[in-house]
Amino acid sequence: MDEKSIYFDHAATTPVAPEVKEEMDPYFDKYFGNPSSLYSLAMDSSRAVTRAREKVADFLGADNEREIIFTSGGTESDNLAVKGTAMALKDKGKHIITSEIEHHAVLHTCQYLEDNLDFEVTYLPVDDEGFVDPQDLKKAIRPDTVLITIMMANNEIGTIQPIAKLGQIAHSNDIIFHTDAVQSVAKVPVDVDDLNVDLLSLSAHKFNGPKGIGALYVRQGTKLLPQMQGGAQEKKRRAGTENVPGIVGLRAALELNEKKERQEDIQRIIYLRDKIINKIEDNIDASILNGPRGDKRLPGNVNFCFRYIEGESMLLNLDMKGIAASSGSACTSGSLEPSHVLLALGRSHEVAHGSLRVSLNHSNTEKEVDYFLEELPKIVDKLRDMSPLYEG
Amino acid sequence: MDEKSIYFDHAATTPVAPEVKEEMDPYFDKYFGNPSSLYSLAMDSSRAVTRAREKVADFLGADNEREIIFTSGGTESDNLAVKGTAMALKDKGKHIITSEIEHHAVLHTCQYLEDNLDFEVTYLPVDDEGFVDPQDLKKAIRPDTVLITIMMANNEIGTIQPIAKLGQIAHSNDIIFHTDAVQSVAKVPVDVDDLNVDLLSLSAHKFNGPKGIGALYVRQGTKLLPQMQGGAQEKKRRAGTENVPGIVGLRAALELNEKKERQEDIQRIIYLRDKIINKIEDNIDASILNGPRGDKRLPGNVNFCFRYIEGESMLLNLDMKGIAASSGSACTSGSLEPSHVLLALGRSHEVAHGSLRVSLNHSNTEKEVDYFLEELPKIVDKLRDMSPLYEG
Amino acid sequence: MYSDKVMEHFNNPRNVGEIENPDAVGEVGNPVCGDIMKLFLKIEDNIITDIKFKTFGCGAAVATSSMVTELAQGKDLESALEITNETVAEALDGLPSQKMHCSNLAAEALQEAIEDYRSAGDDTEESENQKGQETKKTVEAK
Amino acid sequence: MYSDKVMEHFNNPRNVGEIENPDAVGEVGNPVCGDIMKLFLKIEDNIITDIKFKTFGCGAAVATSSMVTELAQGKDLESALEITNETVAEALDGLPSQKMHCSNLAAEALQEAIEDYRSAGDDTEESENQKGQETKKTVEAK
Ligand SMILES: Cc1ncc(COP(=O)(O)O)c(C=O)c1O
Ligand SMILES: Cc1ncc(COP(=O)(O)O)c(C=O)c1O
Repeated sequence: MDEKSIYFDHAATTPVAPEVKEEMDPYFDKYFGNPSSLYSLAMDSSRAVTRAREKVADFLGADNEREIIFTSGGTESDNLAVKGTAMALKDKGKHIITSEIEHHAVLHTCQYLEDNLDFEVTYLPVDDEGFVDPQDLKKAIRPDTVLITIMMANNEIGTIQPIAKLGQIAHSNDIIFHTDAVQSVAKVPVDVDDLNVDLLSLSAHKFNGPKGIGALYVRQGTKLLPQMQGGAQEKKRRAGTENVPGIVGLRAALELNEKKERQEDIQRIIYLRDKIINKIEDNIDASILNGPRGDKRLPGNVNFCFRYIEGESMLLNLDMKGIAASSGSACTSGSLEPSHVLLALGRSHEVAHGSLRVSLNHSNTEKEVDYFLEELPKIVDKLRDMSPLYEG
Repeated sequence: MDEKSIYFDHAATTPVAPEVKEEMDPYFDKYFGNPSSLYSLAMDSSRAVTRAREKVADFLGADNEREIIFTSGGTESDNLAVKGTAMALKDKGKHIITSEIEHHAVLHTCQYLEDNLDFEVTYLPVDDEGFVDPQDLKKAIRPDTVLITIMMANNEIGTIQPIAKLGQIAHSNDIIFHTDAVQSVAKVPVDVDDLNVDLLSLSAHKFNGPKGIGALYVRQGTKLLPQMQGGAQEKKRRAGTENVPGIVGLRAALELNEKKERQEDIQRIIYLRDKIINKIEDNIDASILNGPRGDKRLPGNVNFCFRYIEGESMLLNLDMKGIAASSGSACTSGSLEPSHVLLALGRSHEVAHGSLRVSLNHSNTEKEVDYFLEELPKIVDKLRDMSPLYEG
Repeated sequence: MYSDKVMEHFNNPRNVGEIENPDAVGEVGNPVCGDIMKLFLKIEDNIITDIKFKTFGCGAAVATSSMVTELAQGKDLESALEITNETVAEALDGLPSQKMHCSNLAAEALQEAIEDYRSAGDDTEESENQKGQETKKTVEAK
Repeated sequence: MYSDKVMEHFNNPRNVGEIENPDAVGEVGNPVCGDIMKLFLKIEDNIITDIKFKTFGCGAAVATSSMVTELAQGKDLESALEITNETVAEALDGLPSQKMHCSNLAAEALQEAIEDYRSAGDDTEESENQKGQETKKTVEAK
C-alpha cells in the first residue's frame, strides 16, 4: 500500500473526477465565449450554461431551471440566501432563526446582519447528537421572523436534520426556509419539495466537481435582494461573467453522482463508516462518538473526541503515516476556540479540542480503513503518554 | 481564411491560453487539497496560492502580498471594494463619488448603497471623449465623502482616465480611492503607487486567464468590511474554499502577459486599432468615433456609432461573416436603454443604439482586420438601405 | 438565441423598401427604444396588393417586419387586421422572451396603416405619428 | 506550515515524561485554549540537572516544550531565566504567526518553575495553578 495516499478528508474538498475534468476541458479555450454574447461563437457556452441549469434543477426536483442561480461556491450561496431574503423582507421583520451548529458561512452571515443591519437572531440549541428539536423551532418563531435557516447535514458530525418537518413548521407560519445542503447533495436524497425548502445551497467541490462554483435554489416567488451587483447575468440575481467551465463541471459532477454504481457504492461507504466507528469504540478507551448512528448520519462521516489529547497533534501524526484527516479544532485558523459544533453538543472545551473527523467517499477502500484503524490507536497512546491530563 | 473564426470581442472575455491551462491542470485532481488543511497533501495547494498572491502583489507594485484578496471575478472585486469600504466607513460619512461611465459592477453597487443603506452618490459627468475632469472631482468632494471610485479604462470606449491625478486629489482630501482596472491590467502599466489608489479590481478572464477568478488589491491600513461571511480564508476578508486552479490560472496569465514578446506585441495591436479607426472614418460616412485617439485609448479598443442603423443588426450580420464583435446596445439584456456610456458622451438615443465595439488582442492578425474592413461597409450599407431613418 | 426562421428572415428580409404614393402608411416605435418600423401599403378593392417595410432595429425587429409583410400580402383588410404580434411571433417559431415586448411591433404597424387608410382624408401625417407613440406606450407598459 | 525543525521535535520530542519528586514544577495554559504544558525540574547547585515535560496541545505546543527542555538542560537558573518564548521560536526556525501567541508558552512554564523553586516552601500547588492562569491571560491579551 502506498502509505502516502490515504485521503480521508472528503468533507473538506474532493478531487475533480476525470470524467468531470474532461467535460470541462473545451470550455476553457474552445467554447470560451461570454454566454451573454450574441454571436454563434458564444452559443456553445450559453447552451452549456442552460443545460447545466436544467440539470441542477432536475437533480433537486425543482419545477423550473429559473429557480437555479449559479454562485462561486457554498459560502456565496449561503450568504446570498441569508442576506438576500433577510434584506428583501426587512420591512416585514428583522428576526432570523438558525441553529448553533451551522457552518460559519451561515453563522457569520447571521452575525453580520446582527452587527450591521440591526437584525435579531435566535440560535437554536441542539441535543447531544446534534439534532434541532422541532418544538424549539416552533417556540422561537415570532411575528417578525422572516427567515429560518437550518443546515441539512452538519459538516463536522454528519447529523442529518429533520428538514422536511422543520420546513413544514416554517411554511405553516409563512416563513421562508433555507437549508445549507453543501454536505448533503450527492450523498443523501435532496428534493426541494420533499424537504419543504425555499432556498437550498450546494457547492461542487464537495462531490468531485471543481472548486469555485456552487448554486442556490430559490423557489419561484421567493423574494431575494441580489448581493452581487453588476451585469444582467443569472436573471439579474447574481452579476458577473459566468464561470462556464465551472458550471459545466458542476453539471458533470451531478451526473457522475447519479450513476447507478455510485448510488450503490454508498452502502459500501456506510459499511466502512460503521466499521471505523465500531472498531474505535472497541479499541480506544475514552473515545466519544460525536453525532448520531445509522440513517441520520452522513454516509461518509466519522467524528470522535479522544480525551486528554489535542486534535492537531493527531492530524500531524496521521499525516506522517500518510493519512489526511481533519479536526474540529480551529487551532490553525488563529482562534483559540474549539469547534462551536462540539461545544453545542455539550462537550467541554478540553474534550472538544481532541476531535478527529474522517470523511470517506467512493475512492476509499477497506484496506485504507484497516490501515488507519491499525495506526490510530498507536497515535492516541503516544499522545496520551505525553499528556499532563492523562492518568494512564 | 477561415471566415468562421475571427474573434474581435476580447474585452468581453478571452480564451484561456495553452500555457495557463497547462499550469492549472494538476490543481484539479493531483494537488486538490483544501489550502486551509494541515496535512502535506494540502501543502501544494497552499503554496500555489501563496505564490499566486505574491505574483499579483508584485505585478501591481504592491508592498505586500497581504494586500491581495482573491475573489470570484471583477464584479465581486468591485462589489467588495465599494460596499466593503463604504460600510466600514459609514459612521464617518455616507457620500460616494463615482463617474457616469463606470461598469455596472460599480454603478449598480453604488445604486444598491443608495437604495438600501442611505448612501448618497455623486455621478461625475464626462467630456465627449469620456474623460472625468479633475476639477469636477474636487468640486464634488464633501465633508462626508468616504469613497471615490473611478474606473481606470472604460470597457466600451477605451478611455484611460487620469487616475494618478484623481487619486492624488482623493488622498489630499483623506478619502479612499478605488479604481476598476479590469480592462487595464496586462494592457497598460498598472502600479498601485504610481496610480495613488487604495483599492484596485482585476479579473483573470480578460487577459487569457480563466473565468470565475479575480483579485482586489487593498492597501495596508484600508478599512474594509468583508462582504462574504464564513470561514477564515483570505485573512478573514473573503470566506469560501479557495478556487485553487483559478488562482493558479490568474497567476500564470499575469506571467504570460509580462513576457517580452507580449509586451512588444502591444505596439502591433495599437497599429491594428488605428488602422481600423482610420479606414472606417475614411470609408463609412456618418460614422462617429467614441472615445479618444492615441495614448489615452486602450490598445485594442475601437468603438463607433454608425448613424441610422442599430447595433444588434450589425452584430448579426458580422456574425454571418464569421466575425464576433459587440455593441453597446443592451438590447439583449431585455432593457430598451442604449449604453449609459454613450449617452454620457452626449450621443442621442438613436445614435447610441447604432454602436459597434471591436476589441483586439494578441491573437488577432492584420489579415483579419482587413477582412473586417472589407465586409463592414457592405453591412452598414445594407442596413441603411433598410432603415426608415436614412435618406441615402 | 434566435430561431432559424428568425435568422432566415433577418438575412433575407422580404419586401424591403418604400412604395411610392402608398395608399396607407403605418409607423410604430421610436428611436429612444431602438426600434422603428414603417410599413407602406398598396390597397385595391379592400385587398393588400403590395406591401413594403423599412426598419431600424434589432434582429427581431427586422424579422417580424419581414414576416408581417408576407402574412399580409394578398389579404383583405379584415383578415389583415386579425394578424397580431403573437401571430407574427408564432410564424417565426417564437422569439426570445426579452424580445417579445420590445421588438415585436410589426403587426401594430399594419393595424395602424389600415386604420390610417380607413380614416382616410387629410391630416394623415399628424395622426399617424401620434398613434405610433401611443401604441409604443401601451406596449412598454406591459 | 511548520518548519522542519518543529516537525522534527514534534516527531521525536526530547525529554517527555515526569520526574518523580521534582525540585520544581511549572505549568501554563488551560484546557479551554487547548494548550497545557507541565515542566518538571531537578535542580542541583543552581543548575538544572534534569528536565522533563508533559504537554497537551498542538504541534507547536509539543515542539516548543521539547525545545525548551533542550535549551534549559544543564543551564544555571539565571541563564535559564533568560530563555524567552522568542528564543524558543527562533531555535525552532520560527513558528507560524498564528501559533506565536497561542502555543508558544514553554519558556513561561520554565520561568514559572524556577520562580516556584525560588519561592520554595508550601502552598505550591495553589500558586502554581493561579500563575498558570494569569500567564495565559497576559498572553491572550496580546
Ligand atoms: C455545510 C457547509 N456549508 C458551506 C460550506 C462552504 O462551501 P465553500 O467552501 O464551497 O464556499 C461548506 C464547506 O466548506 C460546508 O461544509
Ligand atoms: C470594467 C469592467 N469592470 C468589471 C467587469 C466585471 O468583471 P467579471 O465579469 O469578471 O465579473 C468587467 C467585465 O465584465 C469590466 O469590463
